[in-house]
Amino acid sequence: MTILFSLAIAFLFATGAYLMLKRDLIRLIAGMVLIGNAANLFIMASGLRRGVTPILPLDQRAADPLVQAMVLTAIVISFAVGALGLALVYRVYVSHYSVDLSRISAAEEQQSEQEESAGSGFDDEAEDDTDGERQRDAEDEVVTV
Amino acid sequence: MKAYLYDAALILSVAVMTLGVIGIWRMPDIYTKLHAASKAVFLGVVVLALSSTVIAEGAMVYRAVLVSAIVVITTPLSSHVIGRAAYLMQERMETPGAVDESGSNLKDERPTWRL
Amino acid sequence: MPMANYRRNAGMLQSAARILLVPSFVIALAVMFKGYGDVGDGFSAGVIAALGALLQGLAFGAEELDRIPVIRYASIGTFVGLTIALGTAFFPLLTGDPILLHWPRAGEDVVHFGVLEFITPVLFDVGVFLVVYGFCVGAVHAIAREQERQVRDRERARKARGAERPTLAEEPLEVAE
Amino acid sequence: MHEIVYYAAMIWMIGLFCVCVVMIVRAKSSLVRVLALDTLTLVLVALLVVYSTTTKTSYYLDSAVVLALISFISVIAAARYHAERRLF
Amino acid sequence: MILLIGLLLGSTAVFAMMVASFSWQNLVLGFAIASALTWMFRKQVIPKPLPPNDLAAHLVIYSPKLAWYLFVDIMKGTWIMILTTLGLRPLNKPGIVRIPLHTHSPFGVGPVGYFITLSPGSFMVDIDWDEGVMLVHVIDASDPDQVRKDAEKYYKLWEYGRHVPLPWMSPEDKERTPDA
Amino acid sequence: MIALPLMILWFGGVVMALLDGTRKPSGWLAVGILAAGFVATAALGVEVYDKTSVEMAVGGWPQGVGITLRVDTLSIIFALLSQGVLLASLIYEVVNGVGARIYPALVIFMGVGLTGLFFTGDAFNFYVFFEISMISAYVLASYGETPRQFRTAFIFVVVNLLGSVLFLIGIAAIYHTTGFLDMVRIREQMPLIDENPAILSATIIFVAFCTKLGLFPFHFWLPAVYTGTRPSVAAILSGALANIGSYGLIRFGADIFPRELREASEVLLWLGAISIIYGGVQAVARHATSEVLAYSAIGQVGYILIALALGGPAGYAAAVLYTVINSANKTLLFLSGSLRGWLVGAAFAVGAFSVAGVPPAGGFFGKLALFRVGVDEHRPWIVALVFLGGALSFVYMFQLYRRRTAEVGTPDTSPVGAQVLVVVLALVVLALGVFPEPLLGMTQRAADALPVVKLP
Amino acid sequence: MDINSLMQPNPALVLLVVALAAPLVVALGGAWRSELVGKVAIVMTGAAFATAIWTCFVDDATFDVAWASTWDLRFTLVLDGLARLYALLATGIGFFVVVYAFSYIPLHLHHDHRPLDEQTRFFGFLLLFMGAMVGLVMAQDMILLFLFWDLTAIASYFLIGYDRGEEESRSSAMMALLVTGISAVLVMIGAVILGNELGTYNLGRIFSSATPERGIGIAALLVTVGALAKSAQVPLHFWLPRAMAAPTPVSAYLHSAAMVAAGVFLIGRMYPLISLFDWLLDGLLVIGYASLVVGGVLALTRQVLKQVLAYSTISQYGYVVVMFGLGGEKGVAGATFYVLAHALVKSALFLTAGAVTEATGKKHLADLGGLWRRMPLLAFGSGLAAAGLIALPLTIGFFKDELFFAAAYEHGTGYAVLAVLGASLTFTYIARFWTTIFLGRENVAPKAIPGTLVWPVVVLGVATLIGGLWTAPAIWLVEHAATVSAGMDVHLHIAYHLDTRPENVMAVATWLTGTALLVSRPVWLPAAIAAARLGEKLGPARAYYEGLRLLNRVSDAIHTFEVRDLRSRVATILVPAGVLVGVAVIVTPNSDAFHVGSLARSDIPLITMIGATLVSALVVTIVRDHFRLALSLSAVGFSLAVVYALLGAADVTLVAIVVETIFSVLFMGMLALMPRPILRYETAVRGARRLVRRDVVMAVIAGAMAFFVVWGALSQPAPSTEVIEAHQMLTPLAHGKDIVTVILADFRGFDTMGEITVIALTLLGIMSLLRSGRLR
Ligand code: NA
Ligand code: NA
Repeated sequence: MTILFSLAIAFLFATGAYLMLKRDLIRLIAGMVLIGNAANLFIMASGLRRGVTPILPLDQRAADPLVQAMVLTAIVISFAVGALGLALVYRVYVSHYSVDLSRISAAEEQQSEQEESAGSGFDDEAEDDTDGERQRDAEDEVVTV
Repeated sequence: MKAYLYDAALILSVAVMTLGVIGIWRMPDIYTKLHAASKAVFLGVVVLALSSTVIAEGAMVYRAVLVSAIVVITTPLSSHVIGRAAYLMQERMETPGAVDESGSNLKDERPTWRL
Repeated sequence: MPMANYRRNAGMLQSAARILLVPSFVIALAVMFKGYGDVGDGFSAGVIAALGALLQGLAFGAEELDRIPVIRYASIGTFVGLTIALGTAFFPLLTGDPILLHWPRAGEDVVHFGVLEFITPVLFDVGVFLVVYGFCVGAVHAIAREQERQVRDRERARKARGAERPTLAEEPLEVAE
Repeated sequence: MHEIVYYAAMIWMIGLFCVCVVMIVRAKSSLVRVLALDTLTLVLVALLVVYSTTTKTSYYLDSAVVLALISFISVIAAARYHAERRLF
Repeated sequence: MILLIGLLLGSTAVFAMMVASFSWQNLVLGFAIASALTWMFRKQVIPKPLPPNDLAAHLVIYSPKLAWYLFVDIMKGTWIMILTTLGLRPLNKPGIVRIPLHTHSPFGVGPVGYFITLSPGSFMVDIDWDEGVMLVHVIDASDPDQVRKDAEKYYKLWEYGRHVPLPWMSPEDKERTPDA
Repeated sequence: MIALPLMILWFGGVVMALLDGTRKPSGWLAVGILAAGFVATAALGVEVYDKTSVEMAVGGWPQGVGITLRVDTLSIIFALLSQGVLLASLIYEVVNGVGARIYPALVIFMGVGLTGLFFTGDAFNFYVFFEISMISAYVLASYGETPRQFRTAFIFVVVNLLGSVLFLIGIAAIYHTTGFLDMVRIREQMPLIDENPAILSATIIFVAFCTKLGLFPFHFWLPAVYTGTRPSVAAILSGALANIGSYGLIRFGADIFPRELREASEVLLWLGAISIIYGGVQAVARHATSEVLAYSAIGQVGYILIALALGGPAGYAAAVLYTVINSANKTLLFLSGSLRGWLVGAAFAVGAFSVAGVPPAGGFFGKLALFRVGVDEHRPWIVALVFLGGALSFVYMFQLYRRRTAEVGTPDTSPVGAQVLVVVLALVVLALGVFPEPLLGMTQRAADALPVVKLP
Repeated sequence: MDINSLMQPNPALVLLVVALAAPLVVALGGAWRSELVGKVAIVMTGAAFATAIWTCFVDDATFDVAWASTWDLRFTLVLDGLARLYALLATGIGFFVVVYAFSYIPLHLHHDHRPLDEQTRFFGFLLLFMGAMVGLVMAQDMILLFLFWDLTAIASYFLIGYDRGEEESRSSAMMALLVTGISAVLVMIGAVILGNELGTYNLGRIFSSATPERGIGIAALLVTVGALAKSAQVPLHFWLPRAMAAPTPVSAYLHSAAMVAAGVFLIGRMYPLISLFDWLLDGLLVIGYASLVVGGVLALTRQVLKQVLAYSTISQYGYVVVMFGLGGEKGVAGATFYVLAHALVKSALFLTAGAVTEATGKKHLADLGGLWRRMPLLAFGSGLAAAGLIALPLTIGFFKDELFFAAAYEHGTGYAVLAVLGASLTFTYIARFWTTIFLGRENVAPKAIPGTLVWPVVVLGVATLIGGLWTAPAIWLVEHAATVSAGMDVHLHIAYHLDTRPENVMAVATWLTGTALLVSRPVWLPAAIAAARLGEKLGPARAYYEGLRLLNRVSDAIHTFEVRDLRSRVATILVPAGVLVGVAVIVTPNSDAFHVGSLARSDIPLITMIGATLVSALVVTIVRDHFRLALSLSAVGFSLAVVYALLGAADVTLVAIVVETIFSVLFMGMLALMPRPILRYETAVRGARRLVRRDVVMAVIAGAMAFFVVWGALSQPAPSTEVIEAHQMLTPLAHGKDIVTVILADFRGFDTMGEITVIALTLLGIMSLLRSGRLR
C-alpha cells in the first residue's frame, strides 16, 4: 500500500507539474489544482492509522482524525488559491487579451528590453493605458483575422 | 436473507447503471443518449438506496430516503437542462427516421445510426 | 430563434430552483449543526447553502442574485462571519484565558436542543459557515456582474462603431467545434 | 459471498466511473461530456451508498445526499456554459 | 396556507432526516429553521396571494394516482430503454413531439414537464409560450398523437396548477394565470 | 498578551476590508491598526525578553492536542521586523495616495499571517498562516493594476504556490514520521527517526523556503516580480514576505532539522555562494533601480544561507541579523528608489551604503557578523566570498547611485510625507549601525535558544 | 560614569563631540539659512581646531563606554600623541581649508550655475570628513576605528562627487569609493581576525598580546593593504589623481590631512602590530619606493596643476611608507614628522593651485607664468610651501628629508641612493610647478580674487617657515606621536648641522640632481611620457576600467541566460528540487529506508478508486479544450472525494465534494468571461513535439521527486500515535463526537481561523480582480 500511495501521489504531482509547464494559463491553474490534490492525498496517506470514520462512539480502530482535519484545511486553502488564480487569469486576459504564456512572455520581454534601454526604474507608465481600451483594440484585431 | 436481498438489489442496480452507461456510449445522438443515461442510472441509484434500507437501520434509512428523493428531484432537471441546451444549440438528431416537430429542422439525413 | 425566449421558457428549472431553495439551506444548516457529532461542518454547510442560492441565479439570471438580500449581501456575510469567529476566538482574552477557550469548560454539562449544542465551537462554526457562504456566493456573483459589464461594454462599443455586425468575440452562441 | 458481491460491485462501478471519464474526453458532442459528468456523479452517489451500506455507517450517505443535491448544479452550469457561454 | 405549512413540514422533515433524528427537539429546531428560511426567502417562495387550501387537498387526493401513473411510466420506459440499449428493440423514430399547453402558468407546466421528464423514454426539451406548445423528446415518436394523449393525464392531475400565480412570474405570465 | 498583536491586526483587517482604503482617514486608520499591533508586539517582546519564551495553549487544551503559540526572541525579532516593514510601506502608500480600496486591508492581513507564523509553535498552523500571508501577497502583487502587475502577480502566484505545496508535503512528511505537529515535540522526536525520511522532508522544506526567499536556483521568479510590482509592494515582498523564507530556514533548519542542516551544510554553502556571486554579478549591469535591487536581493539571501550553514550560535545570530538588516535595506531602497528629491537621494545613499556594508549604516554589522562567523569557523573561503560579494555590492549599488545622481535636474515632486518616511527609514538603518547593541543582543539571544548539534 | 567624570569633561570625548557636532550644526544651519552656512562652518572648524589645540595642553585621556557588549565592542577613545598630531592636522588644515572654501565654493557654484544652497552639502560633508578623521585618530577599538575609517570614505565619496552634474566627477567619486571602500573591508577582516585570535578589539590589548603568528600576520597584512590603498600607494594609487575632480579645497584636505593621511595614520596606529613582521616591513619598503618613483615620474609628466600635486602626493606618501618600512626609531619618527610637514605644505600648494585657477581660469602649467608680479602674496606663501616640500633649509620640510635620509642611510647605501633619487624627483616637479606658475613670462592676466583664497596659503606657508625655525612644537608633537607608533620612547633630534653628515650630503645631492633634472627636462621628458603611457596601458587604472567593463559584460552575458518565461521558472524550481532530493536519496543510507507496504483485501476498492483518480488526472493532461479540462478536473476531484471516503474520512469526502462542485462552477464562470476565439486560439496552437517531450521529462523529474519524498516518509511511520489517542480521548470533553470536526472547530480552531481568513482574503482578491466586483 505504501508504494501504491507513493506512486499515486507522485503521478498526480507529475500530471500537475506537466500542466504547469504549459503555455495556457488556464492549464496552469489546472496544474496547480492537481498538485494541490497530490499534496492533499499525501496528507491523507500520511495518517498514522487507517480505520473507520473517527466519529464516536467507536467500536473499531478509527482512522487518524488529525490528518483529516489537516486535509480539510488544505483542501479549502488550495480551493481558495485556485479560485484566486482563475480570477487572476481572467484579469491577465483582460489586460493582454490572451491567456497564452508565449504572448504574455513576449510582453514581459518587451518590457524588460524597454527598461534596459530606458534605464528608468519603476516607471511603467508606458503601459498605463486602461484595460478596457486595450481590450477593444484587441477585439477589433480579432475580427479582422 | 436480508443480506441476499440486498445483494440482489445491488446486482440489479449495478446492472441498470451499466445499461445506462452502455446507452450513453451507444446511442447515436445527444437526445437519445439522454434517455439512456440519466434515468437508467438514477433508477439504479434509487433502487440501490432504497434497497439499502433493507439491511440498514435508523440514520441510514433516513438518508437513503433523502438520497432517493433528491436524485428523483434533480435528475430530471439535469436531463431537461442538457436536452434544452442541445435543442437551443441545434444539436442534430442522428437517428434515421427521427421525428422533429419542433420546427428547427434538427434532422440529419446522414445514416449513421446502426445498432 | 429558440434562444430569444431563453429565460422565459426555463419555467421548469425555475420552479425547481424555488422548490430547492429552502431545502438546500435546511440541509446546509443541518449539516452544520449536526457537524459536531456527525459528518459535516460549517464549511460544507456554507458551500451547500451557497450552491442553493446560486441555483436561483442559474435559473433566473444574474439580476435575481441582486434581488435577494441574502444573496446580494452575502459577501458582507463573509466578514460578519469572520468577526463572529474572531470574536469567539478572542473573547476569552478578556478574562485572561487562552484564545478559543471552549465554553462551557471541558467536560462540564452542556445545554443542547436536539442536535444543536450551545457551545462556543458551534458559534465558531457559524462564523465559518457565513464566511464560506459569503465567499462562494460573492465570488460567483462577482463573475456574474463582470459578465453583465462585458455585455454593457460590448453594447457600448458596438454603438460607438455604429451598430455594425457583431464581432466574433461578442457572439454569445457559437457552433461547437 | 456478500463480500465478493460488494467488491465486484465496487470495482464494477469504478469501472463505470472510468468509462464516464473516458467519455468526457472522447465524446463528439460537448453536451455528451456534460452528460457523462452527470452520470459520473450519479455513479459516485451509488458508490457511496454501497460503501456506506456495506460498512454499516451512515456517514457517507451524507456525502451522497449532498453530491446528489449539488452535482446537478454543476451540470446545469456546464450545460449553460456550453450552450450560452455564460452562466447567468 | 396548508400548502405553506406543508412546505414547512417538508423542510422540517428534510432537516430531521438529515440529522437522522425525529426527536421533538430536532423537529422544533427544524421547523424553526425552515420557518426562518421561508421568511427570509418569502418573496421568492411564498406565493402571493397564497394558493387556496383546496389545492392541498387536491394534491393529497390525487397523489396516489400520480404515483401510479409515474410508476407505470417509469417501468414501461425503463423496459423500453433496456431493450433499446441492448439492441433488442430497434430505435424506432425517436424525436421531438409538440404537446399543446393547456395552461399558461409556468407553475402549471413545470410539474407536467417534470413528470414527463421523470419517466424514462421522454423528456421535456423546451416550452414555447408563443405557440403554446411544449416540446418533448420521446424515444418512440412513431405515433406523436399517442404521445400527446399520454401527456394529457398529467394535465388533468395538475389542473389546479394553472390557478396559481407565483411570485417569480413576469407580469404577463401573471396575467395569463386565470385566477390572478 | 501573546495573542494581543494578532487580535489587533486580525480585527483591524476585518474592519479595513469593509472600508474604502483609498480614503485618507481609513488609510490612516489602517496605519494606526498596524502601529497598535507593532506596539503590542513590542510589549510582548519585553515580556519575552524577561522569560526567553512565552507560550499559550490555544483553547486551553494540552500541548500536542491544541495548537500552542510559542513566542521566543526569534519570533519577536521577525514579527517586529515584518510589521515595521509593512507599516512603512503602508504609510508610504497612504501618503502617496492609496490606489486600491483593499490595499490597507491586505497589508494588515499580511501582518496577521506573518505575525501568526512567527508566533505559532505548530507546524501545520505555520502553513496556515503562511498561506494567509501568501494570499495577501498574491493580491498585493497585482496592486497598481496595469497589465504588467497582473502578469507579475501571475508569475508570483504560480511559483509561490509550488513552493507552498512543497512545504505542505514536507509538513505531512514530518507528521507521518514523527507523529507530532507541535514543533517542540517534533524537535524532540527528530533525532529518533530514520535519517532518510528526515533528510527528504528537510530537503523539500528547504526548497520551499528557498523558493520564497529567491535563492539561486529557485530565484527566477524574483526579478520579474520585484520589478513588476509597485515599489511599496516590492518593499513588502522583499522586506516582509521574504522573511518567511529566512525565518522558516532558521526555525525548521536550525530548530527542527539541526542534524540535517549540519549534514547539508556543504551544499548550503555552495548554494549560498552561488547565490551571492550570481545575484551580485547580475545586478552589476542592470539599469533599472528595481532590477538592481531584485538581483541584489538574490545575492543578499545567499549570505543568510551561508550564515545558517555555518551554524552555531554565532552563525544563527548572523543569519537573523543579516535578515533584519537586509529587510530594512530593501524596504528603504525600494521605497526611496521611486521617489525624487535630495533628501530621498540621501536616504537612498544610506541604503546603498548599508547594502555595501559600510558603517555607520546597519549593513555593516551584517557583514561584520558574517566575517566573524567565517573567521571563527576558520573558513577563509567564506571570508573571501563575503568579501567578494561585498565588493560586487559596492560596484552595483554605486553604479546605480551614480546613475541616479545624474538625474540632478529632475524636479522635486515627491510628496513631503513620503520623503520624510524614507528619511526616517534611513535614520533607522543608521541607528542600527550606530546603536547595534539592542539588535545584536536580541539576535544573539534568539540564536542561543536554538540547539547546537555537532556532527561526529 | 560617576558624577565626577561628568563634571570634568573627558578631553577625548570633548574633541570628538565638537568635531562631530560641526557637520550636524552646519547641516541644521544650512537647512535653516543656507547663506550662513559658510560662516557657521568657519566657526565650527575653528572651535574644533581650538579644541584640538587645547588637547595638547591636557594629559592623555581615555574615554571608554560599552558600545555593543554582545560582541564586546567598546566605544573607546584614546587621546594620545598620535591622535593629537592627526587631530591637530585634521582640524587645523580643515580650518584653513574651510576659510578658503568660504569664498571658493560660492564662486565654484556660480561658475556651474548651481544654487548657492548646495553649499550646505559641501560644508556638511567636509566637516563630516573632519569629524570622521578626529574620531578615527582617537578610536581605540578596531571596529570603532573601522567605523570612522569608512565614514571618511563616505565623506570623500560625496565630496569628490560634489559636482553631480559632471560624469567625470561622478565616476571619479565612484572609483575612489570602490578602491578605498572595498579595500577597507580588508581592514575589517583583519580586525575580525585579530578579534578572533586575541579575543579583543581593543588596540592596546591587541598590541600587548599579539605575537608573530600566521593568523595575526594575515590580519596585519590585510590592515596594511587597506591602509596603503587609502594612502594611494602603488598599485592602488590610480584613484587619487582622478579624485581631482573634486573642488580644490577638498583636494587640499584630502591630500594633506584627511583621506590619504588616514592611510598612513593607520599604519602608524597599527605599527606595533605591523612591526612584528619583517616581511610586512619589507613589503612596505617595496610599495613605498614604488610609489615614490611612480608618483614622482608621473608627476614630472603632468601638465594640469592639480595632477602634478596629486602624483606628488602619491610619491610623498611613498616616503612615509618607506620610512615605516625602514622602521626603527628613526624610521617611525621620520614618517610621523613627514606627515606633519607634508600636510602643511601640500595643503598650501593645493590651495595655491585653486587660487591660481580661480584667478586665471587656467588649469595647465603651460598656460601660466609670471604670476608673482600680480599675485605676490600668493607667490610668497606658496613659495614657502614649495620650499618646504623640496626640503630647503629654514623650512620644516628640510627636516623631513633629513630624517628620511638618515633612516635610509642607516639601512644601507642602496636605500640611500633610492631615497636621493626619489627626493630629487620631488625637487624637480615641485620646482617646476612653482617656477612655471610664478616666474617667467606673464602668459595670462589674473583677475582679482578674494583675500580668503590667499591668506590661508600665506598662513600655511609661514607656518612651514616657522616650523623650520622653531622646531620645538613639531618635535613635541612628533615625539609623542611616534612613541605611540613605535611602542617605545622615541626621541627626535633635529637641528641644522653645517657638516658633511650623510643626511646633509644626500640633501645637497638631491638639490643638484633635481636641478639637473629640471634643466635637462627636454632630454628625459619623452622617456617619462612613454613610461606614463605604458603605465596607462598596462597599469592598475586600466585594470580597474577593464575589470569594471568585463564585470558589466559578464553580467549582461549571464543576464541573457536568465529565465524570462513562466514555464521555465516553474521548471527551474522543479528540476533543482528534483536534483536536491535525488542527492538526498543518494547520500543517505537507503537499505531498509523504503518499504513496499502490505496490502489487505479491503484495500481493493481503494486501489481501484485511486486508479480511477489517476485515469482522470491523466485525462486532464491530454484534453485539448478548456471545457473538457474543467469537466475532467471535476472528475479528479470527485474521485478523490471517494478515495477519501474509502480511507474513512467522511468529513473530508463531504468537503471535497462541495469544494469540487463550487470550484467547477467558478471555473466555468471564469471560462465564460473569456471569449471563445481567445480560448480556442490559445488551445489550437499546440506545443511543438520537442516542447511536449521536454515537459514530460520535467514532469517525470517532478514526479520522481515527489515519489521519493513521499515514499521515504510513508515508509517510516512514527511509532507513537499518542496524539491521535489524546484527540480521541478529549473529544467527549469537548462535547463532541466527530473527532475531525472537534479538531477543526476546537482543538485546532486556530487553523480554521486562518483558513477562513484565507477565504475572506481570496474573496477580497477576486472582488478586486474582477473589475465589477464589490462587496455589496
Ligand atoms: Na476547515
Ligand atoms: Na463533522
